[in-house]
Amino acid sequence: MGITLPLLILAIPLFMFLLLGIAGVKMSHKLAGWLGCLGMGTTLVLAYTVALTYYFCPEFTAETGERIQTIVFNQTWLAFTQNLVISLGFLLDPISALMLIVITTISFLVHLYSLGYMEGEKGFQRYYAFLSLFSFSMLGLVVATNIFQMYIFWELVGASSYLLIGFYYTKHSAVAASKKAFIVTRFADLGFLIGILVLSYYSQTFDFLKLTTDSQWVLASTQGATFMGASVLTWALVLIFTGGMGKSAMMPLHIWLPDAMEGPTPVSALIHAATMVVAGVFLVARMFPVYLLEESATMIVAVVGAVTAFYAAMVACTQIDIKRVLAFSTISQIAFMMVSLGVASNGNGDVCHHGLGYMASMFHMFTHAMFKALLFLGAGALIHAVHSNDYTAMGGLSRYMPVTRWTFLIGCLAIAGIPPFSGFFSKDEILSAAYAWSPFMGVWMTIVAAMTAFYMFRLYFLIFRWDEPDYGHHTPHDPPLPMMIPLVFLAAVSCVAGFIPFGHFVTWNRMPYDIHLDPWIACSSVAVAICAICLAAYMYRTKNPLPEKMKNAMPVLWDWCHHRFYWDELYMFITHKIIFNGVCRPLAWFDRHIIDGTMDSFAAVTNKLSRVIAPLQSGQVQMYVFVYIIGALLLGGITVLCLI
Amino acid sequence: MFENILIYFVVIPLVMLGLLALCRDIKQIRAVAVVGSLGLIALSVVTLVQYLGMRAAGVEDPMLFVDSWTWFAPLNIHLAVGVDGISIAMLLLSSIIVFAGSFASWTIKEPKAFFLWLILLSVGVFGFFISIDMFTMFMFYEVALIPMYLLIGVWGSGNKNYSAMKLTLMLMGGSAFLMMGLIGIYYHSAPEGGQLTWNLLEIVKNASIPHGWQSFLFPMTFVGFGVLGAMFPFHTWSPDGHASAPTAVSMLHAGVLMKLGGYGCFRVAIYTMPQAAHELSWIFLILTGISVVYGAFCACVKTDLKYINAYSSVSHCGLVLFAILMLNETAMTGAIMQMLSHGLMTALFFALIGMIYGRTHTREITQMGGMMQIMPYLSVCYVIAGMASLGLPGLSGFVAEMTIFVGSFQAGMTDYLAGHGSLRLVFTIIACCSIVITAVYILRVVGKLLFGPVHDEHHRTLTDATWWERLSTVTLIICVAAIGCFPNFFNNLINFTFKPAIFSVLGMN
Amino acid sequence: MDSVGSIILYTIVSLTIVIFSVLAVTTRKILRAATYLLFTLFATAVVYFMLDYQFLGAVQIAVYAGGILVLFVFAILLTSHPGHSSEPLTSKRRALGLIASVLMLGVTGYSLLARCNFFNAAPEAANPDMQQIGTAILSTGDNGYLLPFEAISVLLLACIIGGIVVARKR
Amino acid sequence: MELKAIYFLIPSLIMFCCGLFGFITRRNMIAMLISLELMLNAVDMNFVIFNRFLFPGQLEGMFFTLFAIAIAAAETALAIAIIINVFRASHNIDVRTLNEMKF
Repeated sequence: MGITLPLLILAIPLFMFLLLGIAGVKMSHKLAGWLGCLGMGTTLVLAYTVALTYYFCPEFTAETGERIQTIVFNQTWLAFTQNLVISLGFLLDPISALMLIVITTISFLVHLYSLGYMEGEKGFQRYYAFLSLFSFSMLGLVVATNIFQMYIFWELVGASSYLLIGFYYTKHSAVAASKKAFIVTRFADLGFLIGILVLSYYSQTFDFLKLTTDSQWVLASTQGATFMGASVLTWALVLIFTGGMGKSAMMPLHIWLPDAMEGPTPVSALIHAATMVVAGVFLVARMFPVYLLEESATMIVAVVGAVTAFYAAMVACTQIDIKRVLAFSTISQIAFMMVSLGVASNGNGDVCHHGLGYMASMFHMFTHAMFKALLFLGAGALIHAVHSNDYTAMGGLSRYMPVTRWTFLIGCLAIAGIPPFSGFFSKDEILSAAYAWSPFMGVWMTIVAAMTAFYMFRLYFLIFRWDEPDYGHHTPHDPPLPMMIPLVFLAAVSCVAGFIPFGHFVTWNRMPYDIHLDPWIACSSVAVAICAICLAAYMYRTKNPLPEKMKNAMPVLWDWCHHRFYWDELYMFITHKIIFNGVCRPLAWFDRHIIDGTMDSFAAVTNKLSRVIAPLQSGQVQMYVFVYIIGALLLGGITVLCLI
Repeated sequence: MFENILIYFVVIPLVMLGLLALCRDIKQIRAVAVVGSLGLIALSVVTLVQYLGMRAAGVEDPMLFVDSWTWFAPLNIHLAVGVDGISIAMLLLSSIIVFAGSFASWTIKEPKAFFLWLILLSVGVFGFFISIDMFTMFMFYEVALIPMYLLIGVWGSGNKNYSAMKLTLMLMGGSAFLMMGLIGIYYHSAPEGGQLTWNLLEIVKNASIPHGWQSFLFPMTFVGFGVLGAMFPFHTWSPDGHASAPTAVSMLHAGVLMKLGGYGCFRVAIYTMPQAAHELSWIFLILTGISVVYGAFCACVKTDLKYINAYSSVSHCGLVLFAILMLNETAMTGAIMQMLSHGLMTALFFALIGMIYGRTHTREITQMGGMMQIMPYLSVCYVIAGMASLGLPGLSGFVAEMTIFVGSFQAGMTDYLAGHGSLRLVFTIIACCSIVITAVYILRVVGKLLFGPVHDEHHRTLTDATWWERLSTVTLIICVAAIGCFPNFFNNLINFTFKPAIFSVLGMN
Repeated sequence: MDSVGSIILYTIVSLTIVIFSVLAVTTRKILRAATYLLFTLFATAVVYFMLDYQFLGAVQIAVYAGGILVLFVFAILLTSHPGHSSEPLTSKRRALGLIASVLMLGVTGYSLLARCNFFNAAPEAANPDMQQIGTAILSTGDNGYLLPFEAISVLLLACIIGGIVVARKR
Repeated sequence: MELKAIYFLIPSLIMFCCGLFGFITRRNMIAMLISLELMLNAVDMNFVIFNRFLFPGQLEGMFFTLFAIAIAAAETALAIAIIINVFRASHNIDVRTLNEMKF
């Protein structure tokens, strides 16, 4: 494959960013919007060409059927030492091709959708510029050939996410949310960075291909070094995973994602549901062969994922802001993917169940991107219609917005794991992998899946419930065409994506592999999901006192769930009370009063001393005479006494 | 004498001084300043090109364009010049900042005197970077420091007399240490009976400073330059000084003068006394490591824009000295990159703060807000500067910091695994933490100053940047982005001649 | 062995010097101080006569007692009211003065009395006559004082001019 | 009894000390000048005494005194001119208050 197409995939969004960022102010909204869509559309076509070529062209398949990892180009960007070199390149392999498709699809749809959603907003051009910047960064991230390139683009997506969350910069909440998102992920990136440093010290390379091909040598290179009881490699991998936890909003670094919903809804769909937040999963998947080396690292991935999944699902059951519910559902679903990666290994440097977890994770990443984007865009349409994020302001919308309603329903069914929608297939693979790893994990994840179905349908029924608030003369209606097309398209994808033979495209060792549905697991999960949906329907479809009763029965639990287990308050306490008031302020005081005070006191002492000495030079001759005489006499007296 | 290209770095500013003295109105003064600084940029680019050409041709000398003219024979003082990649990078940086600074002081009061002092200051700066004779180096160093007093004391704002005095006295205090160190080096610069010399290249070649003396002279010189490099606990001149200084002076001071400190620490202290550097670096590592996080923490609570930026400079310049002390090729390359990067972005910061202050007449972030709606251009520039400062890839801060961290970590791990203690490692990780704290204070300022609703309705009438302000900021932004996007060019430029020097340092390990 | 007369004279003279010196600096009336100074100067002149320097004694009386004292008196009359007493000394000032002068007296007196051998009588010597003095002043050879003489002349001239310039009314 | 050098030196010393005392303690400029004259006179006397007792054949001491008297006269004249001028300007010749020219 020539380098032109891959290069253009990266260059076009970058160019669009620069063009819209610099010249955008002079453009009309329409021109800027269509330019953005055109740029992204071109990228979409190119990315599909590249990805499909990769999947279907025999050139990229070895004799054994293994898909070949290809570095299309790799340009040295910064050479630290002979071995440690940051290159900017384009790595084409099953997961990067998959992500190319996901990113460009969702990004293009969001570009299109925003034409309607953001119409007339101040800073429309800026919005498109940032979208292009994000697309560029995200594409750069997934095609990274080395871990440092990934880190670079990792930071760039963080920054573009910051800019987009803070798009409504006149709102305090948006500014605070963007700041929070950036700082929390920055904190995680610190771990990522140190992890990279540790890993690269031993392996003496940043290169993914070197790291992941026959990665047993990486383990050997650490020479069994340990630190605080864990092997150095575990430390490195866990630290790198910390970066992933930050971006993918795993507990306890998840707090930024719900707040990030302050950004425009299409942005939430693109960044905070479909693409950027799965970067952590992608990172672990990319490093998967290395993670295989350390059982404890994968264990941590799995456990963090499992805990987060459950936690997020619980919280999602009690939120009233529809975007918040979707945000927590995103956290929960990403945690599914994490779990899936974590359970893909049995810890002997080998994978269990043919690496089912890896494939399932990637599969779920794909399907989740589609249906979650659909849900967010649907939510955007609802918000666009009623101008509120709060479900209490909604109701009876199925009458006014049929298209939105049906597409939203498809999304809900997909996420709930009802066949034949896409979520069923991918989630089922994950559950299989979990059961294979440990039955407890399987059951646990099944429960979470049931909760998913419950809260999604709670949301659905609350939004589209029968009683309707007073909309006045401004009745809601289905969104305009640019917003409609993405909804319908994504709904269609969510219906059929499950039938893609995913194992043929993406597996951990890039060997094609046939998916088998385990009937027992499939049946049980579907049954559980249907039960949960029925429960949700019973509780929320019509007016029912049960939710209130349950709330009153378990006030503490409800309160904790509703307040997201007070994580935000805890972080507030740590950052403001401890770090800001307990470290920064005393340090600043120390600097001004102790350090600077010392310096000033040198000056003050000198000054005082001079004021003491200066009056001796009084200008009074008599004083001079006195001092002179005394001095002379002392000298003379000494001379007389001693010498003569 | 005039066939050597380097001498023109001093000649051009001197000619500018002469022309400025003849100027009668503001237009002529501006013309002289702009043409002169453009000339300096052109000169540094020409030097760079010639240098690269000679390197490409395989010249292996540690310094090029070396020349020496006797100045005072009895003490063997020469005007000796010579440059390597580092000096050229610094010359480039200085000329760009002088250029941007000229535009930033477009409407200064009493322009003639102001520019006279400013250009005199740049004589010192350029002279310092081209010198390889310690005495002339020191002389130019002083020439660069003294105008500072007047520039702050006369054109400053706020508590300017105090600040000017404090800055000058503290830096002079540093100079006193430095002078002791330099004279000490001079008296041990030759083996028994040889001709004493101030020339750095010869001193390095002779390598004759006795070990005991090194452990005395190294701290002297390092602290002497370290004061200018804002090393903890000698950094307190920086917040006050910067807060009171006029825009262009802040730019030049933070952008270039503080680099004199880092450059001097490397060129004199470490270059000539590697053994002591290796043995005593731990003391200064602790101090500079503290600088890095301490400055960042302090910046988190300040509400005056210039104070925030000054503390951020303490943090970033601390990183420079920190990396130099790692005695690791990568880290030291990173240190020089950080000097370039910090010079440009902090100059940008100070330029923007000056422009905002010139409009709102306040630097308190609590009294401003929503600037993005009022002056979008300046605000966008501020965001870019902030992003550069917190290390966004594609801008200069990232490459510099990453180079430093990678290098330091390598050095630290090597030390740790060799059983030399974990000090370097621990402080590297502490220094890494600064990227988070930096993000905190930068975003805090950006959030409060630029975003949010407009705080003061009177500010709504303010205008956005004028053309000269745009020119000044755009120049700096382009440079910041250039380093951030094409770091390997600078990396190679610095690294190329760095290697022999570093090898000599590491060779004695 | 000196004559009894000269011893009596010496006693009177030295007592005059001591008493009037003390009085000159302790009296609070300035005009009296000038008068006491006059007596001291006269006594000094007598000492010069006793030591056979008649010319010097004459100069002392003419210039000091006659010239300078008159100047003093004029100045005093010009600048202070007659009968006006200066304010009494503060104890601090007196203490300073006493410390300095007593210390001076002690150190110098001790070294004179205990350490220096000045207890010989005056050797016989002729009184230098006027011719000798005049020749010495105006000669340039050994023991010639023409140069200082001229210098003093110039100095005096400068003083005259200076006095006029300083004191002249503007 | 013989009149020895010390007998003349002691009164001269006392005169000097008085002059010193007066110079330090008096505030009136003329009084200070008077004290100064006392000291000068004591010194003159010493020159003469030493000349007479130690080097009787020579005239150095005498000439020194002679010139010193001349200089003293000149100096007094000038000083008094200044004092009068100061008095004219400020109606005061107290040294404590005459510090306008100090700074």
